Amino acid sequence: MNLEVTLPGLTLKNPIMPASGCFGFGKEYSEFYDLSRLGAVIMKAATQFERPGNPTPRVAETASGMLNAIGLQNPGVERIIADEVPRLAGYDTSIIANVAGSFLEEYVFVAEAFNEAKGVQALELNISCPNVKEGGIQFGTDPEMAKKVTAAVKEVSNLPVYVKLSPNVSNIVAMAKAVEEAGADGLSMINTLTGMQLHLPTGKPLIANQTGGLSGPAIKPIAIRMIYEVRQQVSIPIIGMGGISAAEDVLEFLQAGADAVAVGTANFQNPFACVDIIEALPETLTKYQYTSVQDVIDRRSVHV
Amino acid sequence: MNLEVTLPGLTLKNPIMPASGCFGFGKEYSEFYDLSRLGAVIMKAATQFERPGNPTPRVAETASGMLNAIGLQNPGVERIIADEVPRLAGYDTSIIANVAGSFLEEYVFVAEAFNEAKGVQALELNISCPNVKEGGIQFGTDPEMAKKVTAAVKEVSNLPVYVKLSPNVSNIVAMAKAVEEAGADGLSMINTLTGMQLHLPTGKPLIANQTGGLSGPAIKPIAIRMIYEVRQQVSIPIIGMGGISAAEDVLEFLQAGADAVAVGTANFQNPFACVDIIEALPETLTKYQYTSVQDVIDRRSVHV
Amino acid sequence: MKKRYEMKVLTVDTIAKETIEMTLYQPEISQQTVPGQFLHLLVPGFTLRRPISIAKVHPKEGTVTILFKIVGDGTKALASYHPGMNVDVLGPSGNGFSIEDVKEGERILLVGGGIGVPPIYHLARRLSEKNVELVAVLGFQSKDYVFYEDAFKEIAETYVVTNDGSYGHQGFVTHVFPEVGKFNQYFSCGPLPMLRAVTTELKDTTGKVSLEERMGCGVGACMACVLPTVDNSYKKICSDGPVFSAQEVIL
Amino acid sequence: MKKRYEMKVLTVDTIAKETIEMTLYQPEISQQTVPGQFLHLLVPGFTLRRPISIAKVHPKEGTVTILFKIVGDGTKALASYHPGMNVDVLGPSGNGFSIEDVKEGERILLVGGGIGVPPIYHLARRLSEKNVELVAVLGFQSKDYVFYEDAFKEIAETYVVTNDGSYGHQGFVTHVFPEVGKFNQYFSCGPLPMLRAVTTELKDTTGKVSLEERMGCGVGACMACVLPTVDNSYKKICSDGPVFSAQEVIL
Ligand SMILES: Cc1cc2nc3c(=O)[nH]c(=O)nc-3n(C[C@H](O)[C@H](O)[C@H](O)COP(=O)(O)OP(=O)(O)OC[C@H]3O[C@@H](n4cnc5c(N)ncnc54)[C@H](O)[C@@H]3O)c2cc1C
Ligand SMILES: Cc1cc2nc3c(=O)[nH]c(=O)nc-3n(C[C@H](O)[C@H](O)[C@H](O)COP(=O)(O)OP(=O)(O)OC[C@H]3O[C@@H](n4cnc5c(N)ncnc54)[C@H](O)[C@@H]3O)c2cc1C
Ligand SMILES: Cc1cc2nc3c(=O)[nH]c(=O)nc-3n(C[C@H](O)[C@H](O)[C@H](O)COP(=O)(O)O)c2cc1C
Ligand SMILES: Cc1cc2nc3c(=O)[nH]c(=O)nc-3n(C[C@H](O)[C@H](O)[C@H](O)COP(=O)(O)O)c2cc1C
Ligand code: FES
Ligand code: FES
Repeated sequence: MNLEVTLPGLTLKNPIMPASGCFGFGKEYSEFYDLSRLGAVIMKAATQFERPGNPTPRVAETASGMLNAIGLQNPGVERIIADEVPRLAGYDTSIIANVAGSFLEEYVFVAEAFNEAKGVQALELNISCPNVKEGGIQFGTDPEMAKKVTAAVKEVSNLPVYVKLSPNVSNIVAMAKAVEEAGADGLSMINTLTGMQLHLPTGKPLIANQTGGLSGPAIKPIAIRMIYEVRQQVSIPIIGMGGISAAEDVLEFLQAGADAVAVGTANFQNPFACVDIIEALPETLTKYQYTSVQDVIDRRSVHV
Repeated sequence: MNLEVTLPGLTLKNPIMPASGCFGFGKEYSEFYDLSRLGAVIMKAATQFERPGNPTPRVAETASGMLNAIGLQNPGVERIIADEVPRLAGYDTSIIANVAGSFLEEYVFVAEAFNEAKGVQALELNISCPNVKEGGIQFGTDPEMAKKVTAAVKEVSNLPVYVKLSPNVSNIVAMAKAVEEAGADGLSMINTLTGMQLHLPTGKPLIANQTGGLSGPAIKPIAIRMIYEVRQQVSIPIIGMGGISAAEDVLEFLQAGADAVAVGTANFQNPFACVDIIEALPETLTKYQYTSVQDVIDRRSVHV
Repeated sequence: MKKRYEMKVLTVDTIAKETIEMTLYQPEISQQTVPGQFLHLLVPGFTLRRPISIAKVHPKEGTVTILFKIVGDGTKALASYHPGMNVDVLGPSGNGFSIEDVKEGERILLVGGGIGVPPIYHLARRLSEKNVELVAVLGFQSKDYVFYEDAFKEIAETYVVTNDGSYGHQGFVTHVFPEVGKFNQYFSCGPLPMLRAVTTELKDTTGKVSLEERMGCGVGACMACVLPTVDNSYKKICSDGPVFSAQEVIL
Repeated sequence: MKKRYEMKVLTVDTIAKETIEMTLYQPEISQQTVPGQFLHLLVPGFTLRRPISIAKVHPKEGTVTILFKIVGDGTKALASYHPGMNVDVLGPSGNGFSIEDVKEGERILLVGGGIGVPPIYHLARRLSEKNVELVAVLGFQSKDYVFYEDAFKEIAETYVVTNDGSYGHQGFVTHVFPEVGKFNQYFSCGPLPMLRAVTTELKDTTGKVSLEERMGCGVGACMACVLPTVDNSYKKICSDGPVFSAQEVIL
């Protein structure tokens, strides 16, 4: 079955990619399977300089989900381009770089740096990381700020830019429209919902950063709703994510309005999650009378 | 162990009450146990006139949660006062009336009607029901609107007013502060998160209303985060809810900043959920070295 | 007061394609139940309970038999249970088929479709204790899905219909109505399209139908499972039903 | 390529208070593992896997023994497994105790605390194959929690310490260090406060410690389980560790 999808700057052999931050730079999972089987790899967030991240504990388990507050630990964009991109470029898969920052200039710096990174085919602009204290969060919840950072990055980048939206907003459609107007080539949604878990013996937040981002199957209904709402009003492509762990979930995201998907938390439970889903996808699509991934996209009803 | 808590207008023998909409008017659950064992009962939403609610399907199951779009089906405030309140008033428990509406005047009408309802001890102002299409949602996501409806209800009501907040907002603290300023006696949080599930064979939303409200353990980390955030900045009491299904959850909500709690979805899985939790609470508090419910409230650290 | 039961699984058998027959031990339920009532089963890992009709009881042995089709993750998990395990159950729930107005000597039509057959079987057994004549029309997708034909034959004149004609008559249950002859009233349970066809076809005959809807609480409190009625109101399937007069509801 | 295994449960025994010993069958893991490595177990119904150290292997029989304490819902569920069931496992994971620089004739101190004892036992068995002298100091909360004392005694001079003095020496593991005499290097695993005390007390001795942190992926990809190092960077417990040189990390 033809699983191919074409998005701005990306022709993917299948619509499945590991989600940013859940797959590092692919090295560890390449010990489980050949990364060439993936539609694409979305790398862990890159910032201008090396970031040590947050104190531990950084994760907690919740009902059908988890909280994380890694805090964008990464070696900085230069070392990512020097050490990680070339290795990933050795696989027959597309590379999407996740761009993060604490202020507008940092996003611009990082985005520009990836212009020189051979093999990187698109940027995912992480304006929504709820764990960055200095300001990242504002970009993600204010349409004007989101517009500004998107426009600034578009200005300097050679690559298609997918803006990753935060679900922690009253009006997701306003955010999507804002970044579309600012020239975004696509959307990536959703990032994590801000949550907290307390450690009962102390009554204090279990995660050192206090709050963490909620991911996993628990958030899938919110992701589906947001993608569905945005798809009615915005025409740029959407990379969908939030709780995907099976081929049926992929179909649901495609039907809701996504054009490709990312798998995050599920990798932790099953390191083969991405390839298991890719393998199961043809049978699942056939079961529901679809002939290809593109067929799902073509036949979904947009009820504007 | 002393489980008593005192809130404006309410002296509860224990902090556990069934959440609005998940317990009808208590009749069905009174066939399982004596409702006098409950701290209070929060009744199903009342509107000015009878409402037929939404078409079916009205519920769907999700990972560690569920979606509902009942659509405020209720017989109207008059019949609730005539038929339901007197029966509930026969139990040794407090009654909280949930007030809903599609426009400001309806909230005011319903709130005023409850002035005459002997036995009703407090109002829960449902400004957040995501299933009301005509406008209810705006009250719940806009601080100015929330202020307005709260002030209007406070103006006419003899009863303490707990405003029930929607989690579908960028800034929950702003909402809480707004209604506190408008004179709310307490907060009730959280209502459901707006979600969606698709029916794979058709690719259309499974719930007839398209979107539904997500409840259950899946949303607990979001509820805890929001209550914790609000507790740092707002001093009126909070009735906490969202995914509570065990005594440990109650402790977590109290530690986060709640002064009493409501149990919703858990009743569906276990009709004895509320009383099972009440029974388990003393042992759980003892395990974590608390001597009473008030002790948890007194000892929680508010880190402003 | 209503209770919550732990019912011990005695047997689990696949009796037709994707169709599981499970016997559970619980004397109280076994003795109290009325045909058409259901059990509300909790499968660990799922938020909501699953409603499954009672297909048969043996009050003396204290057993209750249910039949279910594997359609999703909950029924799949339930199918993997083995004897000796316990199932957490509420029930017997709902209002079943009232058979008080069935008079001696009447000829009764029973129409069951697919996984709607089990409660009709329970009803047939009860009715067979009365002095009435029973005709059963049972519809299935195809031959592989047919079950309980012999059991029905013992107590009723039985017609089996399959959609694809791979067994018995071909077509829909309504297609054999002309062959059935006259009858005084009917009882039916099955998928909605079948019930629509049956009630339309038999609109001038007294009848009772058992209905399905997605449930929240299953006890009548949450208003999830409502059904519009002819008098412009709503009924709750879990507590007012699942059995309704065919004349009363809008399908 | 790394694999995911289904390991069959052979035995499940409560060997001390809240302490379960479980034997699993998986020849590959049994043959490949190094002391200090862990299994990453998936318990159905939970999002994240649980890391549990390997306590013992019998490569000939193809078995792997783990010991765990019931501390929360995941370990509680695991404790309810019975022989014949399968557990979904990743492993052997992490970098274990390297014993290459343990020289013949050395005297080695092993310090285990509570549920940190199992990997130390695995290590002790490996070291006992070398011509070295082993001293084990094992700390437990109280008498009820003591396990593996006899097993250690077979291969090491063994001191048992309980916090409340209900068995063996009273106090902390460090309290018996003066009695232990001289040794060349040490290996330790246990709760963080114990490891802090041990590494402080023995700061001038070469030592290796095994550490714990909450994990996301367990394979080195997510950066959940990091630990600050003396050179101002971070190490990942799941893949760089769980065993580190005591001199290298900041506890
Ligand atoms: C009163 C009543 C009696 C029933 N009796 C039987 C019976 O005897 N045998 C049998 O096989 N089935 C019966 N059903 C249908 C049965 O409840 C569903 O097939 C079952 O709940 C599906 O669960 P699942 O987890 O496999 O499917 P999923 O689709 O994964 O379930 C998801 C959710 O939808 C609900 N759901 C899905 N299909 C139905 C349905 N048809 N009706 C109501 N809720 C549904 C589930 O309960 C669950 O909450 C009955 C339904 C009702 C309302
Ligand atoms: C490398 C390593 C080896 C370990 N070896 C053993 C062993 O041999 N025997 C043993 O009993 N325990 C061991 N532990 C601790 C064990 O992993 C936890 O006790 C267990 O995960 C608790 O799970 P739970 O569901 O019962 O607790 P819960 O508190 O309900 O778990 C909630 C979450 O927190 C995590 N968590 C809780 N406590 C710990 C902890 N101490 N370390 C890491 N994660 C934790 C869980 O994995 C889960 O993700 C080891 C931990 C690590 C990191
Ligand atoms: C441990 C962890 C780390 C993450 N790090 C990042 C990140 O660096 N950048 C980013 O844009 N999203 C990050 N995310 C969010 C995921 O990419 C994804 O949007 C989210 O987890 C929802 O998908 P899931 O439910 O499949 O995990 C992270 C998520 C997790 C669980
Ligand atoms: C079926 C259902 C109906 C509900 N109806 C109402 C309602 O009428 N008014 C209201 O304020 N909240 C209503 N809620 C929200 C609950 O009161 C509660 O805020 C929410 O479900 C979170 O709690 P839980 O996770 O314990 O269910 C409803 C929830 C459910 C599941
Ligand atoms: S399922 Fe709640 S009223 Fe029927
Ligand atoms: S748990 Fe993911 S890096 Fe260690």
